[in-house]
Amino acid sequence: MIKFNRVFKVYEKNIKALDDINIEIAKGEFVFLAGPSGAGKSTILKLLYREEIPTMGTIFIDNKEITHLNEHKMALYRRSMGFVFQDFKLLFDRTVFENIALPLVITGISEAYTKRRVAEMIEKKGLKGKEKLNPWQLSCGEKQRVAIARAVITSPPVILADEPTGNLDEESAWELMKWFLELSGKGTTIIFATHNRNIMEKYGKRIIRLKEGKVVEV
Amino acid sequence: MIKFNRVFKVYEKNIKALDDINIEIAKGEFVFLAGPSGAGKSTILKLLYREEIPTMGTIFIDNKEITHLNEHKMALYRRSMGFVFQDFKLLFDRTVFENIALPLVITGISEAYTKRRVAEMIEKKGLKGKEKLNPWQLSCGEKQRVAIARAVITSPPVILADEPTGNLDEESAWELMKWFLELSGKGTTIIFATHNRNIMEKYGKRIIRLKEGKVVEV
Amino acid sequence: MRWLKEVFLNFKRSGFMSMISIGTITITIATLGGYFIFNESIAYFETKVENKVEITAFLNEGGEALSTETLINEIKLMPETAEVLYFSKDAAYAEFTKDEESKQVIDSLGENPLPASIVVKLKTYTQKGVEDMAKNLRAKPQVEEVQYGAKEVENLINIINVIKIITFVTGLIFIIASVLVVSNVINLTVYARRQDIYIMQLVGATRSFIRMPFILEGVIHGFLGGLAGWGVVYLITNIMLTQIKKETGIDLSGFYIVGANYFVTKFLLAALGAGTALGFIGSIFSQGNPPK
Amino acid sequence: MRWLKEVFLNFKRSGFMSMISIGTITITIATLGGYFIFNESIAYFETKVENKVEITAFLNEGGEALSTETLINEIKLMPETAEVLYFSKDAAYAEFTKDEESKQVIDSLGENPLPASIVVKLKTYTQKGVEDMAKNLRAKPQVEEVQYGAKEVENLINIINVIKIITFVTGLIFIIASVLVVSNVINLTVYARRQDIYIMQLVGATRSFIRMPFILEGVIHGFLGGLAGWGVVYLITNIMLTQIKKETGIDLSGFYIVGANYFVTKFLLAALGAGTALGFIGSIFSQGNPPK
Ligand SMILES: Nc1ncnc2c1ncn2[C@@H]1O[C@H](COP(=O)(O)OP(=O)(O)OP(=O)(O)O)[C@@H](O)[C@H]1O
Ligand SMILES: Nc1ncnc2c1ncn2[C@@H]1O[C@H](COP(=O)(O)OP(=O)(O)OP(=O)(O)O)[C@@H](O)[C@H]1O
Ligand SMILES: [Mg+2]
Ligand SMILES: [Mg+2]
Repeated sequence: MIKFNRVFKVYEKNIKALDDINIEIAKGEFVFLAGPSGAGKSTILKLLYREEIPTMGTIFIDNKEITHLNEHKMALYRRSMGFVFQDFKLLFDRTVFENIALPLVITGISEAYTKRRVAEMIEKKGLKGKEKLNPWQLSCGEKQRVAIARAVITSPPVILADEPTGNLDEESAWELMKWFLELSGKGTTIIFATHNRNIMEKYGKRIIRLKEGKVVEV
Repeated sequence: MIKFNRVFKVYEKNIKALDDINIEIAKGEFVFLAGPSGAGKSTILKLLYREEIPTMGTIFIDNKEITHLNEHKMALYRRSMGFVFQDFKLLFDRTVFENIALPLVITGISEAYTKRRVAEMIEKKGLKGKEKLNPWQLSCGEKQRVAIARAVITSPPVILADEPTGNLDEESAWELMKWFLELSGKGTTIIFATHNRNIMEKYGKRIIRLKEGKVVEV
Repeated sequence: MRWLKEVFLNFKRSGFMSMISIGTITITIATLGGYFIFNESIAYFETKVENKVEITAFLNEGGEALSTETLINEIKLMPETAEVLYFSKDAAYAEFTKDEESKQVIDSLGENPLPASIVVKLKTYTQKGVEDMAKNLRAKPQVEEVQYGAKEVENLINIINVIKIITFVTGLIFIIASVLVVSNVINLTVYARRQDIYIMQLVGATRSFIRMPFILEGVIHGFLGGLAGWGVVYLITNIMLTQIKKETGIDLSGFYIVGANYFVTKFLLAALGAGTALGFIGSIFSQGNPPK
Repeated sequence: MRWLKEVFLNFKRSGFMSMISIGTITITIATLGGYFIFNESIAYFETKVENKVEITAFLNEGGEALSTETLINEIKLMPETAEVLYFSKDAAYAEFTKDEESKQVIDSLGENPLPASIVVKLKTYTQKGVEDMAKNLRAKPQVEEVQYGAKEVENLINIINVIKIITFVTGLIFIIASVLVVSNVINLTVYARRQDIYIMQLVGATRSFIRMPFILEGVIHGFLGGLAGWGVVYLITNIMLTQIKKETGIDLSGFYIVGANYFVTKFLLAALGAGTALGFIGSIFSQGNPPK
């Protein structure tokens, strides 16, 4: 279970990104995070991922507070989540294969398993033939698919996706949704930030709507 | 007038991105470039911008061939266009103000004019209050707006926009379209690559549809 | 295995940076090696000169053998004394009359006018040390007169001491500079890869996973730099030996430092060790986390 | 103006990199400065020693004044000759009889047994040069016997020549190393900003717009590095002078190189000039375009 308790986030230069956020997300839930540009969607995901620390308030994951993890615990904590970054955050001088394999490599999983699993994932995401390219040689949509593949390669219990369809064509976007719903059905918690009204409206899932750092609809 | 004459682009590892492209775009036209991810939309724009060189074929702008420009001429040629890059390509250690001002600075325009013009643009694009932030401190939608502002700050005769609405919320996207149509009305040639069916269908403009590097609809 | 693969990847990805890192260590090791050889040469040259500085005390005519022996023992017991030699009147005569002309002069005097003498060599040579010993000797009742090396030789010794200090300080500066440069180069590598490091941290890599390749890289760069540095010194030494032989006719190839036994075994090992150590220290000193 | 602003921005943005660049030039200038002072000291010390090496030719008894003059002129005309001094029999007598005992010995012989002599000083000193001159002199009919400095002094000169060669080569290596390091540092700066450069090119910046700040940056780094390097040498020199004075009692603060007149004007200007030049050369040598 994920719980935000009176969370504020004020960035440098006094920019208030989140203003008294109180939300609860159950285990296995599929939630959309909506709101206009600059509303604070990415900030909420970053707080959950410990990329940022709240200025005030506490965040609980499974009743554990995550603000005070030390460096090592934080690394382990992050491994329990998959994050599709809005700007992909791929390693630019490694191949597609290496990028997707990264979460397995850092946990020290056997090479044989890694190879098999990554090859499977590449096949599934339609990246066949691009394994050996570097991210800068990919189209934007392909980069996004690599980012998604990397986020789900370890089958984490929680997936945070920040606008994962922004650079996908409609077909690919629907395919991604189908796939995420499948994972959700298997018990994965998914938090999905998006602008895409079509997608949000189609599934009847809970939508947390933000505006100027405040929750306007839960 | 922009003309592609039997243009092929084969990337490293024998990846065929463009396959016999023949298109003509009139001065002042507003054209959509459509097609699924990896179809070659960005590649067409990159060729026009001389970021890439065609493997075969020729590209004419105003009846001038652009493949053989030397370094200096290429720099000047690029100044005649505004490019909204799909991945923004902002200078990460400069402020929003400096990023938007860059095209004016490199042409040596007076500082006073630059200041005034950039301030205007920041106001117009809803970036007020963010002038002094660095791009990494912006939300994705804000970054995209900075990229758009930079592309149009010199009022270039040609604007190339690569998925400029991908990270904008719907409202901002419509606003951008309104603005682009206005520029188009004043004679600016606009080539607009996008996945967004809603946007493409609304305006009744010409759509060049690509698939696997081939033009499937002009 | 994984680490080595990481290091290899780093090499492949940023050969440019690796070259700079290795090059810096090469320069450092070459400098240190050159400094070492230079210093050894000075030390060698110094013993040669120092052996020439002796303090001679001419003894009183008719000094008894017993009191002379007392004097010699007394001097031998002084902490600064390295060696004491005794030359009797006869020995002095034998030395002086080696050339015929002098013999004629002396013989014409009828009797041997040359006094017996003792020669004192000191352990360390400073102007003050020599002067103190001379004063000491002069105060002895057995001593008639004290002579010691010409003023110039003393000056020489002083200058050598100055050079010694200078080279020591220079050497120290170089070692400090090397560590600084190496750790800076690794910092630069970290800096150039800050994006990578940041992303790896985001994906859940632990500190050691991120640091290990940099440290290993530093060590490998150090090893290679040590090897190359040794090679540079080897090359330059050989060129210089040839040049010296051509210019001055002195064949220094037998000098122990440049001999194969020393140069190709001990010195090579030292260069590799020093290079590796520098690489390691540099990488340890470098920050693990890139500046934001 | 724009360029200076760019440079200032670069400083602000990557103080870390700037520090490395400036630091490297500082080390280089300090090294070169130290080398220069060391070399000047050796040169100074060398003249001191060299002045002691003279070749003395004792002339035949009864050689005529005219033929002696011919001999002197002949020797003066040799290209390697620096100076020729003539000592008559009387001069030799005056010199020898300065101490009472010797005067007694000589006077007891009835007539002056000391020969007239000429003393030759050479322009450059090599063992071979000295020996050749001695052989030359020995072949002259006017010359009875030739003597020259003791073997040890010759060895000394040879060793000094070796040191000279070594320091020269070392100096050369350092200059080359400095330019390499500086241009590498600028390359690194370019490398670290490759993304920026690429984006600026995309937006239509010309080559000179992109390169100018890097070159200016190199020059400014060079200037600052030169200043800092001079400061380092100044500091170390002062520390060493104090130390030398404490250890050997020699006060070198009057030595012309370390004097305020030389150190604070000419040497400072040279350091700034050399630093700036290094920065400029380094930035010129660096590639304008980053590696892809
Ligand atoms: N590091 C930062 N420093 C300063 N301000 C920041 C920083 N990161 C985000 N902000 C500001 O916080 C606000 C919320 O940003 P956030 O990225 O959460 O928006 P978002 O809802 O994800 O928008 P988008 O849909 O455009 O991605 C924005 O106004 C942004 O400028
Ligand atoms: N530098 C490169 N090296 C190798 N292949 C490349 C390179 N750039 C693009 N490609 C390949 O060319 C094809 C077309 O890419 P392009 O970026 O033009 O697609 P796109 O239509 O813009 O797709 P998207 O909508 O995802 O941005 C893709 O398959 C891509 O992998
Ligand atoms: Mg966002
Ligand atoms: Mg594209």
